[in-house]
Amino acid sequence: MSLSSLLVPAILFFALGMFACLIKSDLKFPPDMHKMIVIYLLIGIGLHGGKELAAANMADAISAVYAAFAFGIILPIIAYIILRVIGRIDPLNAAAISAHYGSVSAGTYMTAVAFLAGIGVTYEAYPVIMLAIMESPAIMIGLVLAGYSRRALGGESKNQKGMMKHLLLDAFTNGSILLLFGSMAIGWVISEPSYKKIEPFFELIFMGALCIFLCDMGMEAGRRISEFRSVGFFLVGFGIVMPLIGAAFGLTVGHFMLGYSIGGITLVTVLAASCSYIAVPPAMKLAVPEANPSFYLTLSLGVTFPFNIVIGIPMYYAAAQYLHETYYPWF
Amino acid sequence: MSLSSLLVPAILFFALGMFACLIKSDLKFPPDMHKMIVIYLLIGIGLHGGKELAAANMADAISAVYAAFAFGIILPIIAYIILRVIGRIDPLNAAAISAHYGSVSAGTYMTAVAFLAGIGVTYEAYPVIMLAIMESPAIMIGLVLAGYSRRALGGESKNQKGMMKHLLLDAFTNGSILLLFGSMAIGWVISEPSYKKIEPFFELIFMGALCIFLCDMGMEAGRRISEFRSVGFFLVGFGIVMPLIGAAFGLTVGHFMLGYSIGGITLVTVLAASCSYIAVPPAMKLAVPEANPSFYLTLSLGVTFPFNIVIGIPMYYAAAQYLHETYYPWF
Amino acid sequence: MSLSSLLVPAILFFALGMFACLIKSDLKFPPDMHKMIVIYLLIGIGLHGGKELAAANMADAISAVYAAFAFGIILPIIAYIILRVIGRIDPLNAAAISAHYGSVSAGTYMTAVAFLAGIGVTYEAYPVIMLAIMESPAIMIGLVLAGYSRRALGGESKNQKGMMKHLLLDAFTNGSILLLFGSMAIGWVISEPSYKKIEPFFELIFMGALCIFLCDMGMEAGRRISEFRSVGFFLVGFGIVMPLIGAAFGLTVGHFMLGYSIGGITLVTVLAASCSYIAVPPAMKLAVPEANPSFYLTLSLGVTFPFNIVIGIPMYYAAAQYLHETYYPWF
Amino acid sequence: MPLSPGILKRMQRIEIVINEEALDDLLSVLRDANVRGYTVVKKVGGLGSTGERDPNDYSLEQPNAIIVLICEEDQAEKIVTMLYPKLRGFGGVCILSDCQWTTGQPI
Amino acid sequence: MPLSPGILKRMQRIEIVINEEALDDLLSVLRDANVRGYTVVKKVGGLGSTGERDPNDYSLEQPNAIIVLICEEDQAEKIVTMLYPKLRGFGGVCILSDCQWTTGQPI
Amino acid sequence: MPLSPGILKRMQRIEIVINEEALDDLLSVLRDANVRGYTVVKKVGGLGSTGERDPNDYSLEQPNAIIVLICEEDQAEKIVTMLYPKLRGFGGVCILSDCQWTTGQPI
Ligand SMILES: Nc1ncnc2c1ncn2[C@@H]1O[C@H](COP(=O)(O)O)[C@@H](O)[C@H]1O
Ligand SMILES: Nc1ncnc2c1ncn2[C@@H]1O[C@H](COP(=O)(O)O)[C@@H](O)[C@H]1O
Ligand SMILES: Nc1ncnc2c1ncn2[C@@H]1O[C@H](COP(=O)(O)O)[C@@H](O)[C@H]1O
Ligand code: NA
Ligand code: NA
Ligand code: NA
Repeated sequence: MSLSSLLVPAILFFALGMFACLIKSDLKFPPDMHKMIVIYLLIGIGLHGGKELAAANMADAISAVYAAFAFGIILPIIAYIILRVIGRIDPLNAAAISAHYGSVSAGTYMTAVAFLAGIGVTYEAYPVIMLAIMESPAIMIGLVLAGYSRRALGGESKNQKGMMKHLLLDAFTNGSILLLFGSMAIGWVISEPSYKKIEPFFELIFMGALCIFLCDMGMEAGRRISEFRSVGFFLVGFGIVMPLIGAAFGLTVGHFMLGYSIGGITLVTVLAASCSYIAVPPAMKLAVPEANPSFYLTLSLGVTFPFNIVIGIPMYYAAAQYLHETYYPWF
Repeated sequence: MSLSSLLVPAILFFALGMFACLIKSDLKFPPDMHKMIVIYLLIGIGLHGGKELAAANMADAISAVYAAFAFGIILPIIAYIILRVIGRIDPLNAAAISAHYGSVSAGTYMTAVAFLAGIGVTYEAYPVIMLAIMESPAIMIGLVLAGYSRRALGGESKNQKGMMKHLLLDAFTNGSILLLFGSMAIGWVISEPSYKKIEPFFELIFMGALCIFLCDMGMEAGRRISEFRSVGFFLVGFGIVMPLIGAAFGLTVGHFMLGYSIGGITLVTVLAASCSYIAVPPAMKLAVPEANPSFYLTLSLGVTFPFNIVIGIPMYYAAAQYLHETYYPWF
Repeated sequence: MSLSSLLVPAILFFALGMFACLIKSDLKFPPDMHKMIVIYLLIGIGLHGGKELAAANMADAISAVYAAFAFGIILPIIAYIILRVIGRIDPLNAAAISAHYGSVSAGTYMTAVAFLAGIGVTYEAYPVIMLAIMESPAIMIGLVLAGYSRRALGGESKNQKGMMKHLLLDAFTNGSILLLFGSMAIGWVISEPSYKKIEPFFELIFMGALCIFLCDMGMEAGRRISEFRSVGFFLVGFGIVMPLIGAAFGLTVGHFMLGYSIGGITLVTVLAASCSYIAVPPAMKLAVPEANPSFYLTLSLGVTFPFNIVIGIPMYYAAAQYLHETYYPWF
Repeated sequence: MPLSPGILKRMQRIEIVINEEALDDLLSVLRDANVRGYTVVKKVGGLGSTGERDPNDYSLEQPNAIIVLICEEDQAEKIVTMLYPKLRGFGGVCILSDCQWTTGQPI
Repeated sequence: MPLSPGILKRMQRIEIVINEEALDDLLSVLRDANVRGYTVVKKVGGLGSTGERDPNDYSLEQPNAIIVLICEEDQAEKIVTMLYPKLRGFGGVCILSDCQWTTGQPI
Repeated sequence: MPLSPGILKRMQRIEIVINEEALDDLLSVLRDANVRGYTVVKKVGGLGSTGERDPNDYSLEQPNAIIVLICEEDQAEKIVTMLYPKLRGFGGVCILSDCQWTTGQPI
């Protein structure tokens, strides 16, 4: 992997956005543009995934689903313990932050796909299901941790069950998740010639649209990163270490347990290492209103996201390559 | 025609939008996105039509214009009679609703085009002129019916002539119609190599953009459909029967009088069966302020549009196929 | 050059927009759509330019930079003298207007590119650097002229130096310029296969998107042109003569000094003849608040821009063709 | 003011700021109170007891809506009495002030 | 209030809600009345005698605009007198209320 | 008004219109004044001493923001005193008016 693999347009546009923010440029994309590109990208990724899944092996797909649930449950618990024990963060903020790390970032995932495409590496279809699934369990675990914290703090336990049901419903009716699942289903059922008709819009121009999205995200990350002082050094460090821990899990599961190719391992690692900024923040704002949103948003958008985009993805890819060439999978 | 012809991506995305609305998802597309896609689609359809027309037969084009006027005049009158005589709807609401059914829905037309493209059926260039023309006569007839009703109700007849002139002008300067006509003219005059330069934007990615448009329309239809109670069962029934009556006219004219291919008959039928939600509602709001907009909007967007998209188009296609294989055209 | 070269879709869409405004159509594009397309077009133009530059000759690039600075300095001074001596325009308005004519219009440049592409003429990569560079010197000269005028008027000279620094910074951090430079840099460094991945989005559909942009600009120009009365006949005449003077410079420099091909000369001429409506107006509003924005905006958007689009570009091309076939370059 | 009392009429101005999600509920309360006119501004930001709200936030898109309502004094009283118990659920702000309506035809 | 009268000055606040299409006409009336400052919010929804207006409605996109204007009492009177006859044509709402302007320099 | 004083409480309404660019500065002044609630409308147009502002102008995109703030009288005084010296830099408008807050819990 040479330096040129970093010169992926998507990543460069992310850097351009951060640079614009750094030099206090008045560059600003219309907020609706962001929403529109997100809608487009989610549909594109869903359609593509659905089409691949139609040709895939069900048993393997189910293993991927298991892995997604495992990540969504184990990672937030590890995060919570680190935040509580090492960082001495108060329980409710710890719970809210943890939930984000059990979930995933579609933007990071797409950048990884662009990265792999840029260096011509193929990958399995299953990680995209994991992407769609991983939001929900993390939200649930976040709620369980918050409930546990509240009881530990001696507060009233609130209507935990009602909230759980409410959030489960929310996680399912969440626009982004619905769009992802819905277009996955559509990609699954439509015929090849039908897909060909919409492919130019959803695939051919996808990578270019991703560049604009990442330029925008770069500006957002730059804005958030400037608030890192209010977050404190421990949390910033956590925002870098936690994805590495997630990545270790991702590499292990992707290679040894799922037995994917280098590209597939990289994507699974990215899923485990990334941290949500779409579905989880509003859920946590609702479920744990006591937590400070600027903590989890700064961590997610200002620290972990840029870390993964600029350093993480190539690193995870190198690690996946190493593993794949050195060890056999367990199964 | 197998079930798979229903699995056209555009229709599936419409269903996804309705589903999102049904399960009360928070999925929401930015309002400006809707406007932008409409602009894009109208230009695309106009350019394509214009280019085809440049190569078409003038005499045939003029027959299509006649047919468009005939639909725009006859269908609202039939609708008015049904609404008044069978439904006992008050005259002004009847007039406003009728005008919508003499007009057309560009969204339905484009879905029909996507449907035909999906199953590989070709069609004539003339229906697109009909699409552009059919808004205006329907608006005029709506106004005439409203004037007639007002006189029948013994009210003052208002400045009918001034209003007519005003609406005629409005119908011509209406942004959507202007865009359609303007890009049709541009498609007509530009050279083949010039067209090739803009074709990737306006044709290649058209079908994908249409999917996003229809997903949005599905949400809108879902929102409107939930108001059907306030509209009453008679009107909901009317919203399903009236397109069938229009379709009968469309099939007859398309096959026997215009002598089109199966694809062309389908499009003419769709034009006759569909009902405006772009140019007519604001015109009626202005011309017949006494009428209740939620009646004609619920009917147009919540009943007739989804009916045509999901059930109508394949049905009209099947009927066109049957006609074409069974009878000779009259001319 | 036949009439058909005028039937370039981009120019026809500009005319359609002006027509819509003329007949007072209610056609209106969402303001955010304008911003989004500008972002897209600037990135597209930058990427393309950067890629070409990567393969270009450094010495030639530097000549282009010199030429850009020369235009940015000489043209505003000429404009200022004409405005003051012939038009007897007050000094501060003269300074503000002049600055616009030293700068460039990316919209005009892109239309010229579309024009050349439409008639199959190739061009050098250097003019795009000139495009990116020419905003800044013009702003500085505008400020110098305003300072000179203020002293001549006997007013206090303000904090000229501080303002200069501020504007220099602004010109560099200006969103549009940053986007252009940034994507030029990205286009420069990325590899050919990387570029291929984003080419469909940024090149393939570019010309179509430009049509929508120009339709919108046509409406804006139409709106502005209707204010020409408030601007007076002298200024309207200036808005047509000044681009011709700029064009004379552009032709001379492009052919005799830079020795470009016909396409390249045309682009250099368009740069010299065009007048900014993106970076200069806000800079002048800030630096010369005493000047009346409706003067420079009407001139820029309502007179010079449409003149260049509809009449200028083909004329400059014809002149470039004539020069190229008649004279040898000096160097 | 020397303006004729036929032109100006004393009315109440009610201004409410709430979460945009609660807007439909609020409007139906207003409709129940027989309100025949109001004005709504959406996509509004703010700070309140539930923290900051920014309609353009990437992740926590949370807009407020402003509702302005001009009505006669007794109707204002009725509306406030109806809204009062629900306002805690809605959150936000509801204020009343005096104003003068200029067209002779109050709604 | 104990704030020095040099800081606060009694003024009138005029608030108008009209159809966005009529905005240009209204502003030209205001310009004729020599108004030197106002604030405009566009894309506003509402309910009034002509029914509901929603700036984001798919088919009946009909926005209102809010105009807020701070001026001295006698100018307010002048403006209201000028607007009064036109308001029926414009529809909508126009209210006046008292306020205190904080910078010493009224427009 | 016959509404019980438990429901209504006299407060001050502060309304500020400034250049959107100055908004962050203004909000930090407000935060320094310990304000715990405000409402912000962005993308607002207007006319003032610095000319016309249109948030959708193609070339001179210059939006204003409206800030509305309900607070108790003494806090209003404090805010105005703090803002007064900065307002000249910000430009725009700042007005105070009386209002009545309907939920028993002022911020
Ligand atoms: N004192 C206040 N002045 C003005 N607006 C307020 C005030 N308090 C709350 N708001 C608005 O009401 C919204 C909801 O308030 P809350 O329910 O208290 O979070 C806030 O986001 C503000 O827009
Ligand atoms: N009583 C009212 N209070 C507040 N706004 C109103 C009121 N009446 C009308 N409006 C506003 O004025 C607009 C036009 O009113 P109208 O011309 O009566 O339909 C409405 O859409 C509302 O936004
Ligand atoms: N008298 C006024 N009434 C209402 N709004 C005003 C007034 N004067 C100024 N404004 C608003 O304040 C903004 C900035 O004013 P200025 O700094 O004077 O240019 C203007 O664009 C208007 O939106
Ligand atoms: Na994760
Ligand atoms: Na019809
Ligand atoms: Na120039």
